Amino acid sequence: AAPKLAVVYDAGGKFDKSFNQSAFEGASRFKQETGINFIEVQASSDTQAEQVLRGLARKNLDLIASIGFAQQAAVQKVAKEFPKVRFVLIDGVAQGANVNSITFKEEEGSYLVGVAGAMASKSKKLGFIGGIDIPLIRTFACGYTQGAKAVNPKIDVFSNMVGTTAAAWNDPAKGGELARSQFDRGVDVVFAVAGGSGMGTLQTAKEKGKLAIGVDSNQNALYPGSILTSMVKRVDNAVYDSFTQVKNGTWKAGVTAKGLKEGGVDWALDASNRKLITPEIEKRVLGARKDIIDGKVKVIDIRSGAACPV
Amino acid sequence: MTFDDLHLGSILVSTVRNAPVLIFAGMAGLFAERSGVIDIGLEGKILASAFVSAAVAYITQNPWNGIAAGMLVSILLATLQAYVAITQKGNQLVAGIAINIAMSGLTFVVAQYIFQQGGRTPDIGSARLFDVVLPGTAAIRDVPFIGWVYAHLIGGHSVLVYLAFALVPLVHWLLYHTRFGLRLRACGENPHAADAAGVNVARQRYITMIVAGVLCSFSGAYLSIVQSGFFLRDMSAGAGYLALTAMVFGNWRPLYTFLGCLMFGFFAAVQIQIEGVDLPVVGRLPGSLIQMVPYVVTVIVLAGLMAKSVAPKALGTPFVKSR
Amino acid sequence: MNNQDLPRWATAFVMPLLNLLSALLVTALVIHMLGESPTESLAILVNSAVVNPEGLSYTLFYASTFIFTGLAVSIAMQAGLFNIGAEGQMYLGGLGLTLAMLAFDSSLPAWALIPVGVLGAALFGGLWAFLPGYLQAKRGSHVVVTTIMFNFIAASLMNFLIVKYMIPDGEQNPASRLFTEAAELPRLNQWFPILGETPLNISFFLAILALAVYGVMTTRSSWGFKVRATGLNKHAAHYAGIRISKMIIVVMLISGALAGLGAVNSVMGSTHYLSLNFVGGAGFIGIAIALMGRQHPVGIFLSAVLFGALTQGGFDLSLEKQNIPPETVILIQGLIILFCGAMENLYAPVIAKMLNLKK
Amino acid sequence: MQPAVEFRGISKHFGAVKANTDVSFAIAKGSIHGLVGENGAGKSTLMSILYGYYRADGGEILLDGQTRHIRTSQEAIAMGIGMVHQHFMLVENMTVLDNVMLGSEGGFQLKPKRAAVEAKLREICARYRLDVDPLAVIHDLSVGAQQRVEILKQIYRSANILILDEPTAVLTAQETASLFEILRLFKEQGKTIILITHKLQEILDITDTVTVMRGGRVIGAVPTAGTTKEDLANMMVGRQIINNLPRAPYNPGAPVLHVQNLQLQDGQGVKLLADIGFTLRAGEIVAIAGVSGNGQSELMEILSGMRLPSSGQVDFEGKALPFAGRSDADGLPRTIRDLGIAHIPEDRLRDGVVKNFSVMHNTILGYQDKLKGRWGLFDFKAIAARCAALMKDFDVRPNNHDLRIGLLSGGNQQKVVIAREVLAQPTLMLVGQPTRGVDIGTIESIHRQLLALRDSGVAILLVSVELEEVRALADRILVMCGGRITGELKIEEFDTTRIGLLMGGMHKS
Ligand SMILES: Nc1ncnc2c1ncn2[C@@H]1O[C@H](COP(=O)(O)OP(=O)(O)OP(=O)(O)O)[C@@H](O)[C@H]1O
Ligand SMILES: Nc1ncnc2c1ncn2[C@@H]1O[C@H](COP(=O)(O)OP(=O)(O)OP(=O)(O)O)[C@@H](O)[C@H]1O
Ligand SMILES: [Mg+2]
Ligand SMILES: [Mg+2]
Repeated sequence: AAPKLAVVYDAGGKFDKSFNQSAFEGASRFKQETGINFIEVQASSDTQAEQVLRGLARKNLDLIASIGFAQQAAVQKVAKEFPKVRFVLIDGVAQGANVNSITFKEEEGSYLVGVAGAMASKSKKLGFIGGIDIPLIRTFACGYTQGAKAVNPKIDVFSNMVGTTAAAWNDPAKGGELARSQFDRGVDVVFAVAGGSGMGTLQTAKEKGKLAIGVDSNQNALYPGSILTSMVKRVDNAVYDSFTQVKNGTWKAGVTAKGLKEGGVDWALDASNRKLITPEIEKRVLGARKDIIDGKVKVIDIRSGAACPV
Repeated sequence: MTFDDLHLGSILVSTVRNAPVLIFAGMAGLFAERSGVIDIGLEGKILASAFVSAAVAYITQNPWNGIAAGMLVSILLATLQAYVAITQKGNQLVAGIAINIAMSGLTFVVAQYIFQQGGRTPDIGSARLFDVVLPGTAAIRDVPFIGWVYAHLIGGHSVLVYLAFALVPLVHWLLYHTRFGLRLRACGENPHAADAAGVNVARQRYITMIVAGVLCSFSGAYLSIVQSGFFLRDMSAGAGYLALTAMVFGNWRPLYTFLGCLMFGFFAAVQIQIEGVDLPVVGRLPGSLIQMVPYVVTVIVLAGLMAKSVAPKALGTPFVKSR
Repeated sequence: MNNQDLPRWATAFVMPLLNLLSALLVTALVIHMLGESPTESLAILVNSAVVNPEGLSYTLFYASTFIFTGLAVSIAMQAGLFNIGAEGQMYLGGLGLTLAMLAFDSSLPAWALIPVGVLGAALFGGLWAFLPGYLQAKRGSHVVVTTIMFNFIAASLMNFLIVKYMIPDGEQNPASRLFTEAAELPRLNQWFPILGETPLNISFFLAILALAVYGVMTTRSSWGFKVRATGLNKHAAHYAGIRISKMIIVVMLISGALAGLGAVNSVMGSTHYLSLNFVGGAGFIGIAIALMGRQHPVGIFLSAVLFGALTQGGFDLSLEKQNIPPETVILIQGLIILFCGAMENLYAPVIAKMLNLKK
Repeated sequence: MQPAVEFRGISKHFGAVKANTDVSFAIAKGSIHGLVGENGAGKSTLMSILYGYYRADGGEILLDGQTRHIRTSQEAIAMGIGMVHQHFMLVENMTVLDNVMLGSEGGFQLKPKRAAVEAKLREICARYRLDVDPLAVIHDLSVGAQQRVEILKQIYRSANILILDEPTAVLTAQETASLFEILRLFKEQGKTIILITHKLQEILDITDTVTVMRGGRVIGAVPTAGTTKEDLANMMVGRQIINNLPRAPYNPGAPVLHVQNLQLQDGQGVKLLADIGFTLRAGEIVAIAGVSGNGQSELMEILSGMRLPSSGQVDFEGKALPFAGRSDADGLPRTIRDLGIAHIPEDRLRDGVVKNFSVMHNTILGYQDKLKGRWGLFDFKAIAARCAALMKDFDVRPNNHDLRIGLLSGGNQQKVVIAREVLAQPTLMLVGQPTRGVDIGTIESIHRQLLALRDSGVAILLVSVELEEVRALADRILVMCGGRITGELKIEEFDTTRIGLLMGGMHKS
């Protein structure tokens, strides 16, 4: 029989232009290819997350994919109550023999786009726009800066956050305004990690003739010619793979950190940004990519407790 | 940190760009409240008109259609508020809050229903409102300072920005130098006196609310088809409440309300600039703390400088011809 | 439009019911437009929010928080103050509680921890409202403006504190560590197993207690008398010897404390850790509840339960009906506030006419 | 001749209250017609119907012999009807000019008209000898001046039928006299005037005919020439009114209040009170006479603790009132009340009552902390019983203590306030304008209460702008002008001319 599957989004919702949306895309791809349906729910609060997970677990689902670190506590708790139900937690680590925790090495992908940005920048000033000042976003910022400084230690990285409430993910006006301000300060490449607010950033970059870097999914095609590249985080693949593994009976619990090597994160090069990526940039980025995969370059993950080195 | 690090120019331009959302809504609130109707529903009207403006602009590929449609919706909501406040003599705060909450839900639901993009409208692309390039900009652009002022500070904005700034003297004129304004203020201060003087209080308040609705719609249109180029759920992000704050801050007077809006715009710009910068004395403040700068400044200014604010006397009380 | 002429049963039951039905009718229209059956949806909503014991338990769980924020806004309104800051005050209340738990949850027994947590929540919530109260009383700064500002400031401050100091090493989730079991409020399901694994806990009783105390204090005590006199006529209050500025400050302190207590249910009763933006709009819903419940304890209770039911039922509705996004609930909330709160007298003329016809 | 106005069978009810029942009478063109009756008799309602503010349930109104439907105030204004309301209809934060222009602006833009209207107003002021600055803001004006603005508005609009609802309630004798001058001028111009007043002397002084109402009905309409105050009073209340109430002989006790060198300046440094000094003894009524706005209100506010003096000494029963070391008066009224000083405030709606509280709640206002029962909560049974007794003793109508006090008539609200303060058994009673806008029957009962209080040994400080009232109550009279006491008289020395001079600032010479 076809496995019973579910995706539980966090408060951002499945159209958050970020990891929830990516998860949705992965699940949809699986559905398209296999014809196996999945249940989807949004848990708007931590309390609801627990409620949802328990409700789904009672239905004896085969796999529940919980998207976002906010569900970590709920997964841990409910997984314990329902040892027969399997859980995938994205972006967080939960203990349990029936939990597969998948985290991403956002710092590695960000490093690559930092390298690309530093190479593409004429002013040697890069910008970073995050949604809220939380560890996940800081990880992006720090990896990005490490990459940029690896190209040129003198490069300046300006960093701004959109806000402090949930509204910060849905404020394109502010996302655009932050970009403008950074451009005024000489920035010519900006990396937006702010969900819907980031849309405003990309838009402004296009308007001002500057470069922007997309995030999570491949956003290159949004404004061809203005988007230098995207730091893709393959939550879609993680969800897709988990579903497939369940279907094939190869699913395993554990903790996985997906970096460049594992195909969890990467930069995006396609027809849309082909013209922007010069051979030098491409060479440098690919070099860095290889170095990281080979372990020659170690990108610091600030979530491990280390301070950002740059 | 040097003076240059402040990027004063950038801050000023950013202020000019940030302020219109608040100015339109602030002036709308000013009209409504000076006529005696509490308008806490600004947020909802901004959101609704932002959505409708973007949706219609996208579908028809014409920004003016979008603005007109946004206006219509905002007028509709304002009329609903007026109906509650004037005809039903209901609680005006409740009406406003209801509109805010309902619009937050409805815009998403409808946007999702029509466009299937998660409560977002597609990018309106070329249907965005153009920026005005003042005549002679090219010639004067490279003149130091003056060129910058002309090309960037004064010029180079959307027409709505100019409308917003032009609105301030216009509102002042309407409020203090016309029959409309005289009657409006009388209704907000002492509707019984207005009535005895032969003014139709209900009609005056209805008209005022509709005018306020029109003004408020520009705020939404500005957000979606000037600043962003699309609609996103809850994109008003508290602008309605901030506008209301600016209005109370400005003591229900157009010029001071305008200054309040500029102040918010200005400190939002400053806050952007000082994020991640080493400041004298305090050093580098974490981003999350810097976010509070505009709000802390408001409280300090309010507590330190302003005299007590005096609301229109009849504000919030329905006009009933009895005790 | 004078409902004073109508009998009590009409104003107290028939009219609210008609208003509720009107709101639901509009909702039904929207649901129909979305391509789902309104009757089925209503059945799901009602079933999941009140009929099903687990659902009811969730409804009451959410209502417990809403009662506190509703009370917070109500008490301030009684004194003529429009406290829009319950959101921030509850947020800070969560901080007070969490600091207390982080400090004591491994050293104190449960019976001591709970009051300490409650105290911490009330204290921090109250203090966060103190400054707006003080500024209103002494400097005349409009409390509406300052409390809105303090919401924003609270969000920034909490963002800073949680991210900088509270996240355990190696964790991503911007939240404090989990409290020990001693710090968990006893849940009602241990006495009523039918409630299932639901977070409804003793803070529900705390909320009922708060409602009762509020009711008695505002209507039967001289303090409440003074509060209401201040709210209705400042000149007369001054004449009556009431210290207005002290009154404003004290009422804001209490209002903030009540909002802060809202955090007890959410944090100590359910998640057992403090997370970013855990308030999630409960403070703003408190405004709607205070207004709809007309600051009357029974009204507050009913409105809080209604909003709890919508939160719970709407959640299940969007789960079962894929075409109905969760945001639909927000729309329904708005419609109910509009019809039941703002247009409460919509049907008064009709009813008056019908009664006259009968005569 | 056609009557200017004729009422035919007008009826109007508010809920269960029948404000007007089958009211019919006519008003001759070019006459001054008086309308009298107790509080709540329906006078204001009838006039409001004529002015289009309310709509009658039945009956019709004829103007110049033609039935007219007056549905709104605009229509009334268009028909040449003007009304000066019992409660001022002025927008306080606007200038006189704007208030006059409101409703008859004469164009969308104000600016072109403003200068012309201002000039016209100045001309009117000169012609009618009205002392009003068109550019003054209303809230800076004294009550008398505000009243003049109301008149000014009507003159400007050149109303042919002018309704004046208790215009003299807040005016001084001189102000009333000059108002009457204007009314006579109007009459000469052929205008028709309807005057409502509780002061029967005014009816006799100026009206041509007078209609008496009671309980919403017309009791009678008589030519003024053939009637007397006693007749009118009899028709109004159905009994005899006693003007000179009996009182115990003047026998003052120990000094209760001793005021020395009291000064008050406002924020701008303007002197509101200067060198106020006097002594008040137990068992006497000292009245402060004067044109309103000459510091009487401020003095009462200071003595009751509602406001702090700038300097000076006030001793109550030998101890200084606790003004020293305070930055504001917050809570001070409580301290002072606890010492045994009660206060009937001049502005009862603003200070004396909470309109949205029931009558019962209003009877404990200011004494709320003294009435705690078990667990520090109110004992509502006891409070209700006390309130019922009080309403009976002071004849508060309607006798229902659950009613919002805002629904009571002004006179009845006043009775509640007086009862509350009397029941506190004070040593000193501060009384401000106790009978403003109150009908003659009620005035009599209020005066009785105050005299009884005096006879029982309470010291009473009375502020009144009514010389009649001063004469009826006072043992001694202080006259104030410009924030100073300009003279003192014993009641035996009562002399209207002399007091008038002192009120105008002529010093004791
Ligand atoms: N707006 C109103 N709503 C309900 N009842 C009213 C209203 N206005 C007046 N009344 C009722 O009408 C009656 C007549 O009131 P009205 O004001 O006409 O009396 P009046 O003769 O002017 O009294 P006064 O001498 O005190 O001014 C009152 O008894 C009152 O019950
Ligand atoms: N809205 C109302 N509904 C019911 N009864 C009312 C209302 N307003 C006034 N009354 C009744 O009207 C009577 C008093 O009449 P009214 O209010 O006209 O006096 P008034 O004009 O206020 O007195 P004053 O001359 O002091 O101003 C009271 O018996 C009161 O119960
Ligand atoms: Mg009257
Ligand atoms: Mg009256």
